[in-house]
This record gives sequence, structure tokens and C-alpha cells, in this order.
Amino acid sequence: MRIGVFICHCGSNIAGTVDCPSVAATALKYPDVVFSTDTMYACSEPGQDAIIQAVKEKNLDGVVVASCTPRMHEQTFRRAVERAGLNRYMFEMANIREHVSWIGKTKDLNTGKASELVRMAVEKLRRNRPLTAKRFETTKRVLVIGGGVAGIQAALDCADGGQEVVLVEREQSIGGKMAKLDKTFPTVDCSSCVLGPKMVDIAQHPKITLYTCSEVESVGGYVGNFQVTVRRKATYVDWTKCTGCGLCVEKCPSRKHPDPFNENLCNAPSINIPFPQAIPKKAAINPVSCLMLTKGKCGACAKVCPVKCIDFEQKDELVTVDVGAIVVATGYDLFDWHKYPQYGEGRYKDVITSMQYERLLSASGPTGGHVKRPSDGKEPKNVVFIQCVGSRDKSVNRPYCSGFCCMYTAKQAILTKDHIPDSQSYVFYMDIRSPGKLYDEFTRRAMEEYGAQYVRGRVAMIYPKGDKLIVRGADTLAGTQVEVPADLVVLAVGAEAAKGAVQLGEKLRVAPDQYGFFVESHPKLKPVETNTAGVFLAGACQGPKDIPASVGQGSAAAAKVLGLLSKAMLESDPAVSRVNPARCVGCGKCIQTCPFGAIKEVQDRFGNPKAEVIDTVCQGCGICTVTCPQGAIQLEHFTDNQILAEVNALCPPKMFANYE
Amino acid sequence: MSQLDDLKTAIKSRLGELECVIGWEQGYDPLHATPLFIRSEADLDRLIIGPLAVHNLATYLTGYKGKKVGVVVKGCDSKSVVQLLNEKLINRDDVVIFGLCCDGVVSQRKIRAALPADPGFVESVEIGGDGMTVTVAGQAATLKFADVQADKCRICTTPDAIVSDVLVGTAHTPAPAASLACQDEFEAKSDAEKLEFWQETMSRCIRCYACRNACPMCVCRDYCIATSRDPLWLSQDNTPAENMMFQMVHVSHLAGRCTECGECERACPVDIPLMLLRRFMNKQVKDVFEHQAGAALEQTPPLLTFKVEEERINERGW
Amino acid sequence: MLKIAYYPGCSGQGTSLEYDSSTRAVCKALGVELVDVPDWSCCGSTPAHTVNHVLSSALSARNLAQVEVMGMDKVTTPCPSCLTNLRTAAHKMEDPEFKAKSNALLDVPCNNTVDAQSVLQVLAENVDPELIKSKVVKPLTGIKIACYYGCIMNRPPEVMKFDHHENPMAMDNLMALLGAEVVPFPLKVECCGASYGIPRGDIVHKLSGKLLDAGRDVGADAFVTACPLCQMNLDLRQRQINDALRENFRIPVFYYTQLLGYALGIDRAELGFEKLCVDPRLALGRIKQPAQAM
Amino acid sequence: MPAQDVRELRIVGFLCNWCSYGGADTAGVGRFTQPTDLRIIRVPCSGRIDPLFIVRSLMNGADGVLVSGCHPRDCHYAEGNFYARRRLEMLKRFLPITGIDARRFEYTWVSASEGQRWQHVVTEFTRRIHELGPAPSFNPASEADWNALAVQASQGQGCPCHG
Repeated sequence: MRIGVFICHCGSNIAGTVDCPSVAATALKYPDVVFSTDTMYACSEPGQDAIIQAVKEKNLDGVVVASCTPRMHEQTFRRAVERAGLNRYMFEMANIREHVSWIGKTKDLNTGKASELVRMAVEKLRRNRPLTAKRFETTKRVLVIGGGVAGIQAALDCADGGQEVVLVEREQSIGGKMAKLDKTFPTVDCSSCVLGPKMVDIAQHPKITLYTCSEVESVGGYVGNFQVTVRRKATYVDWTKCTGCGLCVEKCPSRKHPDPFNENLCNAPSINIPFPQAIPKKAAINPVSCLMLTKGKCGACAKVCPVKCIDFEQKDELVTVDVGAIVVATGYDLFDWHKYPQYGEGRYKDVITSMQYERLLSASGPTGGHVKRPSDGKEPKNVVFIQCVGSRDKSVNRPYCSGFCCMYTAKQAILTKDHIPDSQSYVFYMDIRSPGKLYDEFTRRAMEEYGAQYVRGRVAMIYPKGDKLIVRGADTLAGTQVEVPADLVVLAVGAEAAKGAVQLGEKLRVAPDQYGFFVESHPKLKPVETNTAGVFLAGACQGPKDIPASVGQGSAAAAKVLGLLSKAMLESDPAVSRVNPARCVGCGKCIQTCPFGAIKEVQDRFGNPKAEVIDTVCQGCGICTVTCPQGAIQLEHFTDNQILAEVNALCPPKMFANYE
Repeated sequence: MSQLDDLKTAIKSRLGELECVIGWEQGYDPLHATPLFIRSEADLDRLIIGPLAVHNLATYLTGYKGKKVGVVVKGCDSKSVVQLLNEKLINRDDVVIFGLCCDGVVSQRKIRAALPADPGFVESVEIGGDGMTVTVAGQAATLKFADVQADKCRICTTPDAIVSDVLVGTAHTPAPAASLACQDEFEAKSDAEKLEFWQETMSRCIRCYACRNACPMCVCRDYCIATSRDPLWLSQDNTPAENMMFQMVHVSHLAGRCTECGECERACPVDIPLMLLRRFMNKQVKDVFEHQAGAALEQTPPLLTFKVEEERINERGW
Repeated sequence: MLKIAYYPGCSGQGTSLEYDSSTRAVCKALGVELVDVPDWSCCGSTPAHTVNHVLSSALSARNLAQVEVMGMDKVTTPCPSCLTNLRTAAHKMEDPEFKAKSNALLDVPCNNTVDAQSVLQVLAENVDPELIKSKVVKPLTGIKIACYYGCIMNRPPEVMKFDHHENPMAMDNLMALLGAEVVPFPLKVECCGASYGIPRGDIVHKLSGKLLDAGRDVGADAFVTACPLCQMNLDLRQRQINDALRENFRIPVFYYTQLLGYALGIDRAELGFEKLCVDPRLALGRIKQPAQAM
Repeated sequence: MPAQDVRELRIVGFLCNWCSYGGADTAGVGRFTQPTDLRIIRVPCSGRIDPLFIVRSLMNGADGVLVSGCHPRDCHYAEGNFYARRRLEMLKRFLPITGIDARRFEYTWVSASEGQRWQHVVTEFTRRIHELGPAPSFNPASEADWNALAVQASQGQGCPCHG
């Protein structure tokens, strides 16, 4: 074999703490290495051209590049060696940046380590063999999970791009958090006026199938060919007949259950349409509070329904859909502020969340848009906003900034003044985070035009005095303690991962981060991809986001889906397991352990049982290879011999010890 | 009727439907038994059982895959059969199990040590009571079973076959689980002492693979990775490290599967105490997974499955 | 019978004699045997740890070591300040290096095997509420009580490990059990001004004044406290506060053990109501006599 | 090749591509300084790590072996680390009988976002291995040792059972 080695300086990123020419010189002594050089930027165009030129001139049949992590540029270099006429798998990378130059302080140790990593790569490459991808067809249909603004955007863009879309939403209506908002920053335009038309488009688009009150039950298959089972929960209303007239909602006598759409500020009837613009505009029964379903008597809705669509016997239904790609847009949930004992843990009725305040401001909310505080219905004059409730606080395991609270608090301060001209708002903040177009100007307006008093400091406690709440906090700019008498306290609660996100992640094989948000493939370069091919992220399920960012990501995910499904055929990763039938004794252990059902039992021509891998189903994890005692099933590109070659390069057994 | 007669009767009644029935007969001298493959009623006359019938005949079963055979098993051997069944390496329908209620077998190694000199050819063996009389070169030596019993019999909890089509003999009340003093003593040694011990014993190893070939659970046969180039796990180097590596391969492939029949150790021509490794691994498997290979039907080997929460694995959160 | 080592603390020998005596009396009545720690010394109070952490810890460690010598593993004290010092010392000594430094100052080293708890915690966690209820002879029916815990009884939570650190309920529950009407006092764990009473009276006037004000707001007839310093600031200085704030507070401030003793029918001499500065008779008068209550 | 000089010992790491290798990258990107002893072998999944790779490393003279995968439930392949956990736990518990100090092998879980945790794991593990010092070899170090061993073997030191 003729191997060429290229040691990248990465400017000074590597060369600063690794003696690259010396690594290159050492590499020449390794077996089969016929060419070795150092290069300033291997990934640059001249860098890649130099590799291609060397392959041709030196007649190389394998290339090692020592540079950054293969998670960054393995694909880049594979394409380069392919352009040079080699098989893309006749390439290995040594990570001497992230794993050497950036973490080690001592240059000679770093240089030695880099040389050994190169040697490992050479030894592995010597055992590589050309691999060719298999091609397979894809299902031209997209599943979007979550009908918030990000999911809506992704669904519409995919459908407009010509793909069939199945949109699954857990709640009764799409719209998500945005549907609950009164106005949006920094334009102060009406949230439902912006969102409403998009929701209607979803309902009317011929290529979109909408399943609300539904959740993803299980996901099987792989990129291009997923099989998804959706559980359509019983609504006890036949939606094919329901016209959304609302007669049942009016007549329902059971109204003691809190209304989640209105953030539990008021109660909702047991059969309900959550809000006027709901899509689909269909009624559904809450089985927890419905008198008929809990006590077996009532049926008022069934009596008044003009189209007789009430069905108390309805059961959950499982629907299976085949899709080629999946967009996850499951959004976020609000931090449970009861974890902060200093805010009263719910003992004071007039301490509410920002989302509850949003409902109080909304004309379609429980107070018809008149701000009335929950305890006595009085209009508040002094409103205190407390920011960073569940953001930037390690003590509650929420060290991250939720990003949008500064902005919505400014918006709510402005709206407070609009609703109650003689009111005064106070905002306790840590820092104002308002990067974004017209964002900082907006917060300045809240302070300067609307007279909101911003106090830089945390709130230590809230306690009642008379019919007021005293908010005590620090004013760190004045260096003093302040106490503000408030009629209403609004907690700017931060975002946290949506409930059930982790469980959904398990089904989709998308890992959540330590806070439960889904991890993207690369924080900068692959923000909507996941490590599972064919599954994309949109919106706040990846991390807290405001509306423009969520919409942007929805479109971005749709672009990725359209790109993926525009190909007639997809190529499977050839680094899959392969059975050597001559060694296989047909014990079936690999079949038993494969998580993907990618191995089946076949019979050879003598009728002996043998394992066989289904290439397109195999994901290349290698569990089977370890399970097989004979080593008869080997994961291509990570065979026992390839990994042992790396082990032996690092720790040579006695037989090899005298080499060099 | 004696246990042997009962067994012969039972085998006779099934022989017609079977490829063969595997039992024991006298070997090259009266002290040593050897496996007997009974294909006709005439062969039955040579069948023996008793303390000299040491071999675990389950080892042969996988070689007959697809054919229906009979096998005579002691309690310990039956665990190997169970494990093979659990791993679907043999079909229950393809094997007729003649189970014995066993009173224990001897260790040839201990007999050799107990006799005054290397016995060479043994003239006769008289078995009776709690011992046996071995005559070599005209000289008779009387040995007590208790002194020459195999290690595994001392701690045996399953003297009677736990799965069988026919069970012959008088059932025993199994003894409670115990541990061997030599095992405990060895485990208590320091790492350095243990390392030195294995260095020495493994330098004796001649890599004959008798331990592997005698093992009823080693079903790879010709495809063992110890003797393969792709994958190339072991070199031909005859060093303690390489020899130990083979034992590590063996134990690793037996984790959760080894029934402690002791055939590997019995087969070793250079007296390497391989069961020290096996018993220790089994102890760990039992401790973590509450699993004993071959103890019951319908068990899944613990390394072929998992639990999302492993109660007994402390994942050392660091 | 529950047997626990008892560390009275210096206040119990002087300014809060009535707290000590009522504590001993109610414990006896409820079957908790208090065994005095022999030859106990000062816990270091507030000054010691502001000067030297090791020395401060050693002062408390000595007392913990005394308990170890008694062969006991639990000590109780009525005073939250003593408790803080005992528990902080034990907490810090979990670091072996610190423990060695602290023990170097002692004749008898402390093994740090003793758990220190407040008497309130002992009563709340080790005495069956039903037993207390069964022993009540004079229910506190009719009196409205604000329970004031002070700032260090439950804080810092990782050291004190008892009750809720922002909204403790142990005394509230106990008083309710005795039949009193417990008002929702919002400033349960606020600072009374503590030892500033001497150098900066104005601070105590402001802070304790706020507590009294809040108590009056929620309609309390009386306060109960568990801390000698809190009690002193609210009770002894109530007149100074009235002078400074132009107020007219007249709210008696009991130790919770006094009212507990009262309800259990313990001899008044042991409860020491006469030691209180604000006359408690008006408040006690609100308690309905058993005949009336029934 | 034993470790390059006295400052380093030979530590082999087996890391799954999706979580822990990414975590090690994250540590690099964050410039979280670590000791240089560790050499990382990248595998797709901790389920691909045959415990025998670890044994092979130790038999070949590695002073320490560190394995890291995705946290349980977060496996990119859904179940790989569940199998790995069982296999690795068995190996860890088995090592003492062989005379290899079990502290020379450790397995843990590090996600792609846990750069700091990776730094901590590497630093701690390297410190541990340095405390243990170079691993004793299964093979005799010199010709003389070889011969001594051969003599010993021919006499048959024997095991406690057969002694």
C-alpha cells in the first residue's frame, strides 16, 4: 500500500503547540507511508488540491490527514480523495487539534502525541478497504411533530415545496405558545392576527394532513423510510361531523376544571373549543371533568348537538404513516416558578406568570383584555415585573439565558401603560439582553416613553402588606435595598424543555442535552440537523427561541427536508455490518441484540442457518460485532482488525515491540 | 434393579428413534472412562456410570445439530444442556436426556497425586462403600472418595439432572450453595501475588486448546477467534501475556454462560487451574444479574439483554 | 422515653431564663429526657466566627466532643444561634483537613459523630402530635398567634436541614395543634436586627418595628418565637421601637415553649411569664377557658 | 511503544463517536487543558467496544484504559450503551482475579455537550493512573526473568486446589 500523510498547521491552531514538520518527518518511517508533508490549511482549496495532486503524482492509494476532529472535516477530505480517484473510505483522520494542540500545554509531549495519533491512523488505514454505498428509494412524505409557529412554518414550507405533510399536535388546536400571546415584540402587532392566517393555511392546504390531540407513539425505520405510529387520542366528538358551532360548549354544565389555554386563570367547560381561532375548530371533551365520562350521567352536549357528533364511546386510535423525513418542533414549556420559595410558592394570588399576564392582556382572555388582578379583580396600578425567573440561575439548574424574557417584559410594561394609563411598571432585571433588529430600541422605549422603572437587581422576597404585595430586592446600581409596593407581580418565567421531550427523543434517537433540549448536529454549521439522519429540529425544542428565530428555523428545517427528498435515491452509509458466512455458526446472538432488526436469519445452500445484514436498515453501531464470539459479523470500517491495529499501534505486543 | 440397569432399559426403549445415545465406557484402563456412542443394543453392554464417568457429554450435542440424539447427563452436565437449550444452540425436540442422580465423580488428578507413584497402567479398580481400591503393578491402594472427589462435587447443588426425559437413580436433597476454600484463598491474594501466579501458570500453557475443545459452551469450533487471522486477536507468540489473553477471550465469551462443569480444567494437560477464573466470573454475573447459567430453562444470557435501569450496577458518577 | 443531651447556651442562664425553664418543663411533660452536657462552654455566639473560623468551630467542637464523651449521638439546644454554631462546626468538620485543624485546639478531639438539633425540631419530629394533643388541658382557643422563626433557625438550608427555609411551619403546626389561631405571618424568617441592638439601636428599631407592624397587620394578639435574641429585640425593645417610630405596639412576645407549657397546664412558675416586658395578660386573657371553649 | 517519556503513561481511550468523542472535541474547542497521556480510539458506539479490546490493551502493556459513551437512554443507536454497560461492568469486576488492578480500567458517560466533564474525567483518570504508576507486565521484563520463570514453571508451583 502507498500512503500519503498530511499534517495540517491549521494556521497556529495546531502549529502553535505541535511541531508539525517533525510529525510529518516521523510519519515517513511508518509502514507503507511513502509521502508525508505538513500543510498550512489542509481543508482550504489549495490544501485539498495539494492532497489530490499528491495522490496522483505519488500514486497513493490511501491518505491520512492529521488536523481537526473528523466530526468537522472528515466528509470534506473524503470528497477530496474521491476527486483524486480513490475510494472515500481509503482515508483516515488524526485529530491533533481538539485532542492535542488545544488541550495540551507542552509542545514536545503534544508533538509526540500527534505522531502517535498519526501512526494509529496509518495502521488503521492499512486495514481499510474500499466501500461502496447502496442506493435506496425514499418516501415522499414529511412528518412534522408540533404545531407551534415553528412546526406550522416547517409544514407550510414543505407542503409548498411539493411534499406531503403530516402535522401532529398534542393539544386540541395548533398554534402553540404563540396563540396565547396578546401582542408580539418589537412591533406590538397582534399575535393572533399574524399567526391566524398561517393556521388557516394549514387547515386548507391540500398537501397537509393534520392530526391534533395526537402524539407520536413509536418510530421505526431510517432516513427516507420511517414508519411512524401516531396515537390519536379520543376526543369523544366525531370531528368528521362537528361543525364547531359551539352550542355544546355553551350548554355544558360542568365548568369546574381549570382552562389550560388561559393558563388556569379561569375554568373551562368540559366540552370546549379552546379559543375562537382554533384550528381545527372542533369541540373536544375533557374526560377528566366530563360528568358523562366520570359519573355516567349528563349528556347535555349530545342532546344539543345539531349534527349528533358526540360519541362517548370513542377510543384512542393508532394511525401508521410512512414518511421520508421528520421535523421535530415540540417547543418549550415554562419554568415552574414554585421552585423559588421567596416568591411565595403560590400563597399570594397576585403573583402570576408572564404567560398568565399575557392572557389578562388579551382581548380573548378571561377578562376580555381588561387587566384585573386575580385576588380581588381590581385594576392594578403598580405592576412589578421580575425577570430571570428560572433563567441564568444555577441553583435551580437553569444556568442558561432564556433569551426572550427581557423583550416580552418590555412589551408587557408597554402594554400595561396602554391598558392602564395611570399605572407604573417596575422591572427587576439582571442585565438587559436585547440583541436583534429593533430590539434594544424597543426596551429603551419601554423605559423612556412608557416610564417603566428598571431596577437592576434580584428580588429577595415578596410579602403581603394590606392589599398590596411588597417586593423587596436589591438595587445594585444604587447599592441599596428597595421595597416596591405592588398590586400585581408578574414573573418573567424562563423556558425549559417541553414535557415529554426526553421520551420523544428516545423514540427518535435524538439526544437531549442536560436540560432536555434536543442536540443539533453542529452548533454552528448544522443547527437544524440532528445526529440521526432524516430527523430535523425547528424552534424552541432545540433551545429557547423567540418567534422570528423559530420561524426561521422552521423554514430552515423545511429546506433541509426538501433537499433530502428532492433526490430520487438516497445512498446508505456503507459502514454497516457484514457477515462472513464461512465463519457464522448461525447461533443468532446478533439477531437477538440488534436494536434495529437489521439482521435476519437465512439458510445457506446446505440448509445451515446464517445471519444476514439488511444494509439499508443497519445503522452501523457494531453491537452485533461484539456479540459474535467468532467475529463472523464485522462492522465495516470499524472491524476488529482495524480497531486492534489501533490498539497495537499504541501498545504493541511483544512480537511487534522491536519494530522500527 | 441397579441404576445402571434402569438406564440401560431406558436407553433401549428409545434407541430406535435416535442417531445414537452418548454415554461412557471403560477407557484404556479400568481407572479411565471414555465417551461411548451407543448406536446398537450391543453397544449398551459397555455402558458404565459412576464416579469414573467424569466427562460432560453435553459437549458433543452441538455437533449433532439437526439430528436426534440421546445423552446421559449428571446433574452438573444437565446445566450445560439447559444453557445450550436457552441459547437455542440445540433443539429440545432433537435431544433425549437420560438424567442421572449422581453421587459425585473423581478427580483423576487427585487420584494420581494420592497414589504412591505415577500409576501408568492401572490393573483394576474396585468401587465400593465410601472409597475405591486401585491396583497398580500388583499393589492395591485404598482411596477415600472424599479425598479424591472433584472440586465441583464438593460444592455441588444440583446432583440430579435438572432437565431430563428419563431420570434414573435415587433423588438427592441438594446441599446449600458453598464456596471452595481454595477459591476464597486465591481471591484474597493481592494483585501482585495473583499476577505472579498467572505469569507462572500461563508460562506452562502450550496453547493446545484442550480447555476450549472440552467446553460444552464453546460452539464456535473451527471458527474460534483464537486461531483466526481475520479477526486477528491472538498472535502465535507463546508468552504468558498471549496465553492469558486466550483465557480472557474464553472467559469473556463464557460470561453468563459458563455452567462450571469444570471440563476445561480437567482437560488441561499442564494443570492450569482455569476454574479460578470461571468461578470468579460466575460470581460476578450472579451478583450483578442474579443469573446462574443453566440453572433454569427460558433464561436469557445476561449479556444478550439489558435493563434500562440496572439496579446493581453502580455507574460511578464521575 | 427519649433521652437527648441538652446544651442550654448562655442566654438560657441569663436573658432567657424563662426559655430554658419552660423548655425543660415541656420536655419533661412530653417524655423527652434532657441530660445536661457536662462542663459545656460558650458556643462562640456571633463574634467568634467573624474573627476566626477554626477557633469558632473549635468552641462548638468542644461541646460536641463533650456529648461524644457522654456516649450520645444527638444534642439539642433551644437557642438557634447556639444551634447554628454547633451545626456549622459539624458541617465544616466534614472536611478532614478542617477537622484536623479544629481538633488541634482541643484536649479531647471531636469525632464529629453528634447531630445537633433544635428543641423545636426534636418536638416536631420525635414527639407524636397525638400525644401532645392528648396532654393539652388548656387549649389556646381564641388567641391569634404570629409565629416568628428568625433568620437562622432554618438557614442556610444545607446546614440546618430542618423545615422550609423561606416558609417554616414547625411552630405554626404546633400552635395550631394547641388550638390557637395561627395567622399567616409573612415575615417569618426576616431579620430582627439581632445583636445590633447595642451598637446600632436604630437598625433594630427599623427591622423589629417592621415585624411588629406586619404582626399587627395580620391581626396577631401575640408573637411566639424560638430565639432568645429575637424575643429580646421584639419584647424588651418594643418600647424603644414605639418611641423611635412613634408607634404604639403592645404585642406580647412569647417563647413557643411558654405557650406550649401553658396549654399543657404546667406550673406558671416554670413558664416565667413574669419575665416578659410587654404584659402578656391581655393576650392570655383572650384564651377561652376550657369550659367556654367546649 | 511504551509511553513517550517518564512524564506520560500509556492510557488508551475508547470513545463513542456521537457523545463522548464529541465531548472531547467540545473540551478541545473550549480549550479545557488536559494531561496528554490519553490516546483516543474512535468507535461508532460504546456498544462496539468489545471488552477484549480493553484486555488486549492491558495485556499489551497499557497503564490505563478509559471508556466513555453516551449517557444511558441517550445512545445514538438507542441501546448500544445498555449492552456496553453490562459488558464493561463485568470486565471491571472480573479484572481483580487476573491480578490486574481494576482501577486501571474505568468506564463513564460523557455527552457531546459536556466538555468540562470530559476534562474532569481525563484529569482525574490520568491522575489515578499516575498514582498507580506503570502497569506490571504479564510478560517477564528480561531474558533472565524469562529463564527464572521457565524454571519455576517446570517445577510447577501449582494452584491452591492442586497444591
